[in-house]
Amino acid sequence: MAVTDNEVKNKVESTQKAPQDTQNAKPELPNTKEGRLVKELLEKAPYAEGSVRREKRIEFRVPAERIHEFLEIASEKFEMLMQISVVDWLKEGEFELVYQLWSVSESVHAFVKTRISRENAKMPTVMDIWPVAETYEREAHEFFGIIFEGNPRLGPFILEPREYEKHPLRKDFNTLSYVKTIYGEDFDRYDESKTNYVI
Amino acid sequence: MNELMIMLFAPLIAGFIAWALDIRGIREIVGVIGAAVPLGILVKYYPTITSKGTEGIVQTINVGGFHLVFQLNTLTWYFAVIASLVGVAMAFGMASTSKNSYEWLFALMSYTGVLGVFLSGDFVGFFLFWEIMTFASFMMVLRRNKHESLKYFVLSIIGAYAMLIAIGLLYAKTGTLDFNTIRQALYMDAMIGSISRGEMALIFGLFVTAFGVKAGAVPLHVWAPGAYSEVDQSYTTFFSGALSKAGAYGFLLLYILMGVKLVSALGVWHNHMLFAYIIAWIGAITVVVAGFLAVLQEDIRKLFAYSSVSQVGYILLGLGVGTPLGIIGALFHVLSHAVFKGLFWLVVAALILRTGKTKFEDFGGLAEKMPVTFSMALIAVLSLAGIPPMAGFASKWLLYEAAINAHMPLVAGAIFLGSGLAFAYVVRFLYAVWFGQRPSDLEDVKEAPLPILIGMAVLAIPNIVFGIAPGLVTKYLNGLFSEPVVTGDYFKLVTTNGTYNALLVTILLVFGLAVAGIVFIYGAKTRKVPVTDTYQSGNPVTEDYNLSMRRHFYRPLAEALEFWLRYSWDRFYERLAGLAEDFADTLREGIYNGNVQSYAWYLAIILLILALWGVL
Amino acid sequence: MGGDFISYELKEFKLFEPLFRWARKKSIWLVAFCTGCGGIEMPPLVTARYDIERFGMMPNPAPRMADLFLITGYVTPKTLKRIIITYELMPDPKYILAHGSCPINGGVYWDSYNVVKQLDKYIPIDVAIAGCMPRPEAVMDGIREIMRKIENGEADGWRRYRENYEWYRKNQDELFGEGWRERDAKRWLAWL
Amino acid sequence: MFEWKLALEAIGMVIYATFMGFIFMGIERKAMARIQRRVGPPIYQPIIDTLKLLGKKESVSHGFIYDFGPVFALGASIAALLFIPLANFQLFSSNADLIVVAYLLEVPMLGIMLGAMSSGNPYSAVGVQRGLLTMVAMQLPYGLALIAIAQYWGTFKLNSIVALQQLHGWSITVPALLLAFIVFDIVFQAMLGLEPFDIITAPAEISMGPMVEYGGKHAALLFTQHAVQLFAETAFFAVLFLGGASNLLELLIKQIAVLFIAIFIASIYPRFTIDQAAKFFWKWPTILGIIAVILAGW
Amino acid sequence: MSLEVPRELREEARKHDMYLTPIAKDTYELFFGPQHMATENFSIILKMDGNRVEKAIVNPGFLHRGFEKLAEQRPYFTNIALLLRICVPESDVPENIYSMAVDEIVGWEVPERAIWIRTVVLEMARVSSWMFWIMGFGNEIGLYTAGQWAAAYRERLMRLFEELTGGRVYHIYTVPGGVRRDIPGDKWLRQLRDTVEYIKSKLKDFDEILFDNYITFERTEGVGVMDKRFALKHAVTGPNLRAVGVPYDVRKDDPYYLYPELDFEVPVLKEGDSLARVLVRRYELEQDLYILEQLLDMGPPSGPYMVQDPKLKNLPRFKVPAGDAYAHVESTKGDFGAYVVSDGSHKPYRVHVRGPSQSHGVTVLEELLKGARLADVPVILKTLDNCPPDIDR
Repeated sequence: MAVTDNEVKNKVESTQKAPQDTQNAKPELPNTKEGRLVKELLEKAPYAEGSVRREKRIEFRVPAERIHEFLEIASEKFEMLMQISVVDWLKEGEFELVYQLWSVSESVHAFVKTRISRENAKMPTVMDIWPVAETYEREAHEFFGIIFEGNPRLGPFILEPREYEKHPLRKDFNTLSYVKTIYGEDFDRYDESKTNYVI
Repeated sequence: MNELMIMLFAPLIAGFIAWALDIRGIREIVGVIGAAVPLGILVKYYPTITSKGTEGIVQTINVGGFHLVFQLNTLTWYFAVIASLVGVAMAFGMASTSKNSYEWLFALMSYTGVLGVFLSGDFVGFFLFWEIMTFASFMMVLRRNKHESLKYFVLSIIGAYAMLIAIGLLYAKTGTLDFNTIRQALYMDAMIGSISRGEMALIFGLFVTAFGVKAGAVPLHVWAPGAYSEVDQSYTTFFSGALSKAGAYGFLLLYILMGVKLVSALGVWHNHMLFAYIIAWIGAITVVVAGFLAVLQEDIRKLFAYSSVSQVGYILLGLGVGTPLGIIGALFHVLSHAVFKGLFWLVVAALILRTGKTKFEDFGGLAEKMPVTFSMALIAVLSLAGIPPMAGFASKWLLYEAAINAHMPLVAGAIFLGSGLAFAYVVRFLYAVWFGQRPSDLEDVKEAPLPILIGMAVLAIPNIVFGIAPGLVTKYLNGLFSEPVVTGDYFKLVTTNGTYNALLVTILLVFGLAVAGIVFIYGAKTRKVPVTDTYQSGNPVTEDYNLSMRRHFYRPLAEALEFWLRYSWDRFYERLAGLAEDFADTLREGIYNGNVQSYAWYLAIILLILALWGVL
Repeated sequence: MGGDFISYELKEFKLFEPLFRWARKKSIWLVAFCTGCGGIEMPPLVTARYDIERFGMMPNPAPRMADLFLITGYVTPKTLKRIIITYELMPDPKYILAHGSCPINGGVYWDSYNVVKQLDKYIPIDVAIAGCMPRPEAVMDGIREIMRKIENGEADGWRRYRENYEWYRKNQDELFGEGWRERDAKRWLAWL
Repeated sequence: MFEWKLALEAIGMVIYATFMGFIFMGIERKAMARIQRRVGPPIYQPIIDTLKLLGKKESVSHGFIYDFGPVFALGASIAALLFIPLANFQLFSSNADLIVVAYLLEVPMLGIMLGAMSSGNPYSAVGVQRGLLTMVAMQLPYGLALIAIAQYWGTFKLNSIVALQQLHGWSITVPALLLAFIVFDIVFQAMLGLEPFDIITAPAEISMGPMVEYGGKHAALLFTQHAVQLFAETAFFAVLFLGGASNLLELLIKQIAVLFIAIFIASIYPRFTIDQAAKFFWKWPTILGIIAVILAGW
Repeated sequence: MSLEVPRELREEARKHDMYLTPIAKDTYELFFGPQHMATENFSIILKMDGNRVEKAIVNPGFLHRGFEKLAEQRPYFTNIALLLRICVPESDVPENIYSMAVDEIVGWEVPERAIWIRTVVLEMARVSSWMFWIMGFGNEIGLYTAGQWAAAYRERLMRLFEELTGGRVYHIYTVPGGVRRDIPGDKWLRQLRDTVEYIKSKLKDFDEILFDNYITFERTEGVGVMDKRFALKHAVTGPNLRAVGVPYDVRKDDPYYLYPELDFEVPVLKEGDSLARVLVRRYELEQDLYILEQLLDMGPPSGPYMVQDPKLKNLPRFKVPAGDAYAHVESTKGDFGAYVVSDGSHKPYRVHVRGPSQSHGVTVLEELLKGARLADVPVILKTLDNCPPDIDR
């Protein structure tokens, strides 16, 4: 048995609120592991906003043009980029990109959120920081049409070229009408009169 | 001039005529006729040889005070007929592939050289023709590639000097150069023992070096791959099919001339004659090493070059076994190797003629374009891989029997490994050249021209005939020994404890094929589909993709042999040459430093030494 | 494929046809291609609990030797291309067993933009099993049905495909666009 | 002149061997299934499979050699079979010896490879590569085992080997030949294409390798060939090491015993890669083989 | 066969800014999958040189159904029946992450009994998934016996799942706020304990023929080696990360359900090759059986198995307050996470699932395959435990 002794202790720490720090620009940060992490990062990147959501969850809001800079700083603490989630806020006309980071050393999950315009959406790639971002960015590009500048492999990845052109996960892509044009009208469960169908 | 002399010099004269005339069309006809004359005369002599037996016909000519003895007996006729058979095929091949008269001249000159080597009855003629042969083949290599020809030249020179010294020693000890006299002298000497063990070992070593170079035995084989591939491939038919046999003939000569003496001088080791045992192991190592190297080649010519080296290893191995059975096996293999390897080289010549490519990665899918050449290649493959009933199998079978009967199990193991390797490299040749996807630049390849096809047929027929009726050869070879070694009839070989009935194997194979064919015919009709309509894990493909494994076909083997492949004889020699060069350089720089004063000193020192020695 | 494929004459065995029918029924080899989530029920089918090898069935990786194509679940257009190619590689007679609701009408993915709704338009299905996902027992029932059909000569999807090749081809081309094979194949040339 | 009896015997033996070969294949599948705690197919399943493949209404070809390959393979297998003395049927065994039979048993491989190569499929090519390298790798220990046999009994004739064994006891009772037996048994796995040497077909890697393009009647021929080959190889094994047999039943028992050893080994070992297999063959089996031939020579 | 890339392709490639090299003659292309034993509807295009892979291009997407789009069109509870299809071999994982995320947004305290059941279900799913993995790995390296045994043992768990949830593969069992129905009874618990004992007793069989087999070592040792930095940069998680020496396990580092109260180890090996990945999985199987035993010793707490919330009366119109949450659990393939965004309506605004194979099934696979032998391709695929639906969704 070559299993090394497990050094991972249950790192649950109490979330009791620490007395407020008067010097800090953001006084609401608790004096926990999470709070200290946020503080440390905000000192290096004052343009970002940060907050602690709950135990092991912290959140940052970063302007889109400085996202690469911020993630480069964050990558010292957060070793892994778990996912790049894109949320299409149609009414606001914006894409919200959520970089989900995980810190193995600190066991904290961070959301790094940024918003860009839906029209002509462009972002710098973070492949140079985390190579795995290549996959995530390909996927985000494919489903939402965001162009990640510097990623060489943007193009049809999971989808076929035809669907790829449509960027199907955008909110303004109508699945049903697309299905009808592609696969024919003769499927049985769709009722025209129901505008808000429930299965 | 008598017929023997006509036979001997006809190729040379034809070569000169072809060279001098240099008219396209006529030179080919002259060359083919010149090559065919010896075969015709030899065939004419067949009844005489079989009736007269080992004595044969002896003729003497006087050249500038030397009596050159030529003899045509059972053994020399056999070798000569093989050489002339291959020579005829070569001439047909060259009629298609050769572009100038230079090649005709030297190719036919080496033909004469080889015949002379086989027919010579004394060492003067032997050495003379040996050098003609070497010179002519060297000139052939020189024309294409200087580096390779240099390698060939250096090794040949080493061999020639070794032979010259050995002949000199023999002459000093026996006082004669005639084979028969030497043989009797050494036979007598085996009782008396006037030639010491050391001297005999030296002579043996020198001869082994000389003949080993020509036969291409490991570790003296390094010239062969380069030289075989850097000449007109039709000529390689002869180069590998007949010229390398001169080496094998030399080894056989060792037995005939000094076998008894060698045994008495060098002794026996575990019931094996020591000198023969050494030859056997040289053969076994050649078979295996060259076989592995052949498998790993990426060039069609290199593959067959190494294969030739490996196959000559079989012959040495058979000779080394030393029993009559072994010698018969080896001699049979001389024939079968000449015919199948000659055939291979003609196929290669046709391929290079039609495509202009030599690397495996440039070939593919030619079976549809050159069907006749392909079927010839298939015959050669079956024969080389030792598939019964082909000539290649009959000879290999004799070698197995001989090695195992002589209690040389590890040597026999080498044959097993070697034949597996042979199987592997010929199939690789088949795959890369004839099957698979055809590169687009080979779309307009045509069938090989008629003369070279005739040449192929000349060699393909013996492959099948001697395969089905191996008794034809063994019956003839039995004549070498006082009592028959391999009994049986024309189709059946019987040794002391093994049998092989080639005809029956053929019949049963045909029976099996018939049974399988009936099943096949009963099944559904076949629809021919292109290579893009095959299993590609369900993906659509087009001809734009490369679907044939052309390069590094046997890469796993190279990986398994990684450790051994780090060592190479070729690199070793090159390093040795480099060292010698460096050493000479330092000597030159140190001594010839351009200083007159130091030259004066050298002179003084030399004079002093001479004075001390008592010359002055 | 194409004209050559349609005009090709099939062999009719006169004397031994009943024997061959019996053999076809008793020896059904599956194409090893899990097209959808139903592929997860294949291992139980071939292992100890259900063991369809009792009926002489076994998965075979090579489509040229296979008889039965198990469409295990939903089919995306990208997979359907591969299914068609693999199906056309299989020698006649060949059968298709559609597994689960999705190949019939899209199942839970009825409104998905990337799932083929009615598989029967693109390749001929012999037997369809409903359910999501069908239990191994249901699959075995489907297999028994196809065995019965084979024995009676009713499993003629391959013949339908051959006879109505133009129609199937038209539907396929409608879905994927003309010349999809070449286009799809050439996609990778730039990357390699 | 024409020996009717011999001809009839030969035809009968081919039919018997094909049938029993199929049954052996069935036993193989059934026994594997039992080890895997399954019921398994009926024992005659391979016959049904072959019939079905033959009954395919369409077959695909890639040219003449593609058709010729399987035919040649089956023909060579049948030829090899007829040279092995099977129990009290000597057939043609007096006309060929150990070496010839050993060679003939390898010829079918060439046929399969020829056909596979001509299909031009890259998977087939990898299969051909693996097949030939397996053959190269196993050739040395295989040869050594055969040499040990020939050395010890002092003859190449299979019927003499059988006779000598019946006189002096089976080969495996001799220490030297016991080693040869072990070597041969390892090689046997590779000859039958079973784990750990089923590198040639390797379904999970190269989807049946050389067989990937075969279908319909071509595959039926190859199945038949495999059956004949299986019968011939097990018989060859029994003749060489287990003292032959005096009647077909005895031979059958010995063949099945041989088969079961192979099945048991196959079901508990994974597959080597091809270079590992080569290294393996050139290590232990070769060393054992060398010891065997040296011992046998004394 | 042309050597040049066609002009139109060249143009198209330039449009997408792709790397372009002409097809070389000396290498050949091998399409590996989807119709292949080693890949489950997943394709790799291999550029081979002899038997070595020179370049690998992963081509996923055969299983893409647009779950994330479909989930936006269905109510919260209906989505359970949909999202669980993301990970077929252990379908409880997507159910759980989705439910956890919704629980967090709504702010429900899930009852203790439901938590216990969810933990048991997750662990059972893990064990059954390990069995499935053993089968896959055994088949890949040619040891069919081990695979057949493992699949047979998995059937015992399947039977228990059936009794608990009514479904064999897709359970649709864990729902936001609890579980769909209660444990059938004590008999079920006894059967579960028997099954755990049984599988535990069979572990040594697997050790003998698979994990402790000389040839398995030969096949996996030094194949597909990752180092720690590489693995972290490529966000490799789960057993693959633990095989390079990083003791990251969601159950320890971001504990959920009953895991803080359970005693178990996280096996870690340092080598980072396929053998390490195989052995880590084997130790984890042992740990999971141990966890199940502990859970059974603990016994199910009494109480309801579902939150008592009046809003649940009208399930289809059940509205979730606006907000977002990320939840993840440790699956056998790695860190499986879901990011759920709600805009306050009765359908989720966005569900984004992070399959573990997304990170180790594309770029990592392409990197590890470079220079591998063809025979190593299935081994690397299977030791990474690549699950195509994770990537495609």
